[in-house]
Amino acid sequence: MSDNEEDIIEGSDEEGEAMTASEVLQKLEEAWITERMSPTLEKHQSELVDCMLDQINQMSENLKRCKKYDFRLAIHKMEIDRIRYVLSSYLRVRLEKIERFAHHLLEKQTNLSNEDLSILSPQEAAYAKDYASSLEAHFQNLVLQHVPENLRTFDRGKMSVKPNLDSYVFLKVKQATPGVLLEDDTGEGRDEEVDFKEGSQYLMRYKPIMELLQSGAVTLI
Amino acid sequence: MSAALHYPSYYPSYFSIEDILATNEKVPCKFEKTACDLGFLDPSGGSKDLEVGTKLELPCWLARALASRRQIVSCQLPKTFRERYREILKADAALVDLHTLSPHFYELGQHLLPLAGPEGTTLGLLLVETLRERLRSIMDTSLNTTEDDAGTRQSKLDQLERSLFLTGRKTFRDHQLWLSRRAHIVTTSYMVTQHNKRKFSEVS
Amino acid sequence: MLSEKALELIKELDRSKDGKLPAFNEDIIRKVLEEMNTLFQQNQRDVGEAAAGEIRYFPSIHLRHAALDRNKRCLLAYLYNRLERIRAMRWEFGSILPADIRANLCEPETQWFNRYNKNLASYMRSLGEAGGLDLTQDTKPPKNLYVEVRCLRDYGEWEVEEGDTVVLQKDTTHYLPLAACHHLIRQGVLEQVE
Amino acid sequence: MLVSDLRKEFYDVIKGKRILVLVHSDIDGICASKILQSLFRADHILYTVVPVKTRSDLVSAFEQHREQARYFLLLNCGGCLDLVDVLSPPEDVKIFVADNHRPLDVCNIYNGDQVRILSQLGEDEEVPAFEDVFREEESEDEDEDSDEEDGKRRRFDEETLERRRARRQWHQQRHKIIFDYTQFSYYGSSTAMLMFDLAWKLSKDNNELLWWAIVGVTEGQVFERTEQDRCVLATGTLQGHVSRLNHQTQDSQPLDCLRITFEKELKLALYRHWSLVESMRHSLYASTTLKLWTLRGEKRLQELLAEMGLPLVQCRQLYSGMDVNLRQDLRSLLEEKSEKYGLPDLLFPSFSASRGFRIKVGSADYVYSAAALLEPPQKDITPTAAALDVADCLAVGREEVLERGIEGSKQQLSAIYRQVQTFLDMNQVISAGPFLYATVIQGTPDAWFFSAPHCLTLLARFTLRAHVSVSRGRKSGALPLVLTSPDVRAAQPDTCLVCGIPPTSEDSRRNFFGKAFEQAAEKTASRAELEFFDTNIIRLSVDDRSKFFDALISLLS
Repeated sequence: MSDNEEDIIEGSDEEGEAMTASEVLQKLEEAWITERMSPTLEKHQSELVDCMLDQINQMSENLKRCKKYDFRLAIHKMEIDRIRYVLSSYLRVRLEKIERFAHHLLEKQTNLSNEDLSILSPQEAAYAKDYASSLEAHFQNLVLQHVPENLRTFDRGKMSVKPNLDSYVFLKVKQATPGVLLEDDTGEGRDEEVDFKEGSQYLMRYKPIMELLQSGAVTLI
Repeated sequence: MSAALHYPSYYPSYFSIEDILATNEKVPCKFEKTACDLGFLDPSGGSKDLEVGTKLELPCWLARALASRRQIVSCQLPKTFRERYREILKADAALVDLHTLSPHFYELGQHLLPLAGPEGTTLGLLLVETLRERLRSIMDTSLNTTEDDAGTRQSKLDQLERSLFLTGRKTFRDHQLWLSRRAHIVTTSYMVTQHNKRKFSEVS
Repeated sequence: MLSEKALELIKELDRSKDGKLPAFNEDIIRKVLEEMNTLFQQNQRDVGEAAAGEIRYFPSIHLRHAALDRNKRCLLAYLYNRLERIRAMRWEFGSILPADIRANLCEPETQWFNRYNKNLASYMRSLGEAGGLDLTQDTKPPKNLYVEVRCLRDYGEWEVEEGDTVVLQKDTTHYLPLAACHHLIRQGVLEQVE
Repeated sequence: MLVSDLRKEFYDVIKGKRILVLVHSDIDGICASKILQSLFRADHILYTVVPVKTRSDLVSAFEQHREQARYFLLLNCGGCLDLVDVLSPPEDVKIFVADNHRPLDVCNIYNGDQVRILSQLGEDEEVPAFEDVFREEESEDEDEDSDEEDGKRRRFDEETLERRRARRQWHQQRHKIIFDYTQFSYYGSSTAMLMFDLAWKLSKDNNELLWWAIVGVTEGQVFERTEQDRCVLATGTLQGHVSRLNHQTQDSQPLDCLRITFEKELKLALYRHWSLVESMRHSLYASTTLKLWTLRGEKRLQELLAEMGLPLVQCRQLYSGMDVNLRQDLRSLLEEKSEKYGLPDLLFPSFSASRGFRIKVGSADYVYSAAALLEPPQKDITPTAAALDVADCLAVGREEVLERGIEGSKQQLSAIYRQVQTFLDMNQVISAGPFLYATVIQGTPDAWFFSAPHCLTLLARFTLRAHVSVSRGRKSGALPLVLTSPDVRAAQPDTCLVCGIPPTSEDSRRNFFGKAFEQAAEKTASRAELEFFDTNIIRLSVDDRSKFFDALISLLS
């Protein structure tokens, strides 16, 4: 890699943890794949997103200084396009889930003790709020205000769309975890314990591994 | 956004069209209590009230509401889920035209579970076993059927099976596209294509 | 049977899959609301009686209430699923819908669509620090910076990048930056050649 | 000006710029365009390709895109027009021209900088010298007076007189030179070949590009446009490229890639996709030589097949259904008998493409298919859409389009065959003195096919050959043919297409009808549109037909 290239890719990245751009990208790709495969919304990764967005903006700026028709230009532009695709796709999948589970997610949000645990990024939370209230307003406007009084409420508990945590997912173990408890879903008490070995892959229900996913011990594939 | 690759499994919500349709299937009921002024619901009877003992086919949603707490009605399983058909399904589930039998077989079956009483366990097993029996051939055909055949293949499947079938087909096509290195080609939005087609057929 | 009108709304949506959006069925909605009011009034009356000790009215009250709930569910499901389709259209057609589709939306739906547009736009703008990220772009993993496209209909002059314009005429072939012409492909003006 | 180093003076110039390619709707042009598009893509040169069919298409396309690009490339069109005059391009616009039509307009050849001709002129093509066709009025004094310088100074008016006389003489001479130069229209070498050559010099050639070059060259060959010696030369060059690019053994390459083979091929239209008998009947060469529309001809054909040991049943079913052994021996069997049956040219060196386990397709089959796609029988396909279909049928992996073209071509050839039979049965080929003459009657069901330039030309060639083969006198062989057909495709009613082709006895494929039509139309003030780049075809108002022909007869007598 020439100095010039280094310059284009690295840009300025002094603050924050010492992660190289390619490490950030790798993390982002992991989050992206997990998000696509997960039945519910995973914790937001705004830092990664912001960092990568910064990165491609920086790269674009740097490229403007390049001579036109430098053949490296095409390669760098391509790289920007690829990163932007991962970002867009990741955020799109999230947005789709945020819309679908808007009420459910917002309710979880309000019960939070600590803002750091929030699944939604601040922007996403604002988006979800507006989306949910626009739905409710629409229901009120066209139907609910015209029905008999005792039926006018929009019962969030009953009506909000919730994710199916019983979905099956493929996963890969990143950190060995002994004794993962798998409850028997037929409720007949035939619970099982599995030792997750590092690098092994499983197909199982989402619910039992939800926490492992959050802690980063496993990743979806 | 419909281009998203993950296929969430079927999971009905309050707004689910499929679920509303499935809960509209009829269930044979017998009134255990008189329902005043509702005689008009029984087209054969002429009385003002629905008397005790009146037999009526009610939609599943209503049957469940009436059977649950106050036991205003008692329910029987619809004939598809009764002994005779259970035998047929047990004999060779893969051959049965489930769509004609009950277009929302599995979903309705689940809604019937609380109504089934002692037969509940049998019913539950029936649902699982039937799907297990049929799944292999559904998967097989969904991946190995020509476009023209797909319609007839689908015609004997219940709603849930159809969505499995279509998911299989779509995955297969996407895979093919990827193998032939054409997955990256940007295409016109599906809705736009449909819209243009309709406009075109209106013009001509 | 009760709630049959309400079911018609659901069936109407079930029939019109394939991204079609039938005209907003105000007529049936009104009829369902009427049915609901009638049921409600009858229940009011019977509840009065029941309160006075006539427990024989309970079954009917219960039954009507179930029907009222069912009607409500159908109505809301009708609205919800229509909005879902309208939302999908934002991603497929862009922020301006074709006139004949717009005609099938009722006024509150149009308002909702506009609000959705605004909300989406401000979300996309809020991403990152430099002007945001357009999520409606980049729908396919990029393989090339430039693509060969064919023009499917006369579109007229079009600005590719700053200062650079192309006349898009039916049956002409162009080689253009994918990022610039992506939305025209999605809208069916251009077609990507393999 | 003439460009000799395409790489330096064309490709390097447009690198990094945007270029507008206006391509004539012919197979060679489209092939050339496809080769270029592939090159441009490799170098990220942005382009727009616009298909044009007529002269007015060219003008309007140019006007429409004039503002958007500084560089234009005209493929197989415009070379014979004075482009500066016709297009009036803005000063900073450069126009490159690669045209297989000849003769190229002298104004283009001698244009200083704006018009740059990429086509390479053959040694046999003589372009008038610059000073014979252009002269600057100021400088004429010196030139003319030079020989009189040493003589004593003459009287002023005598001098002027002399100068005038000289000028008049020069103009007369110029007129004659220009007339001689433009008298015949003909075709130069393939433009696709030229572009392939460029690709090769850029080291960006591959089998796909080569195949397009082959198809481009084959068009000139099959439709007898290009002079024979030129064809032989081009085939030789192509053969070299084929063996260079296809020398690896089959195993070392993926199965699905395109492979090109050079071999002797039967001059039978689409025989791999038809039955042998049908193919022979509809192939110009075999059909007119054996006179297959006659009873005797039919007998001779059966005789030939019997002698080759081919059961008739086998020859009547689709080639793909024929016995494998027979299929394998077919070419050698026919070659053995060809001399005896007067078909010495039945085999010709050609190329075929194969991909994976798919059936082999000859380059001539591609040409027939593409030609049919270019003039589709469906009325709702616009000419521009048809040009795109042709581009598609040439693409690897678009076999279904090729297939569609092949079926279309069968229809086209059948219509031609039926029409020729009608002409002969009804004695409708008439001698008009200096040329033969035939007309497709208004209301003929197949008229739709013939209202397209290329199919009409094919019909004309088939008709003339067939007519000559049955007429007793030697004279008909020396006569050209003029064919007209109602132009049912045209927007305005009551027009017909007129197509002229040279006599069969002529070896050269030069065609004088372009100039003759132009003059006849001018003289009689006929409502004629000289719109096509193939000038031997014009569109004429039906009402003016008789006076136009009278003029044509007197002109050619």
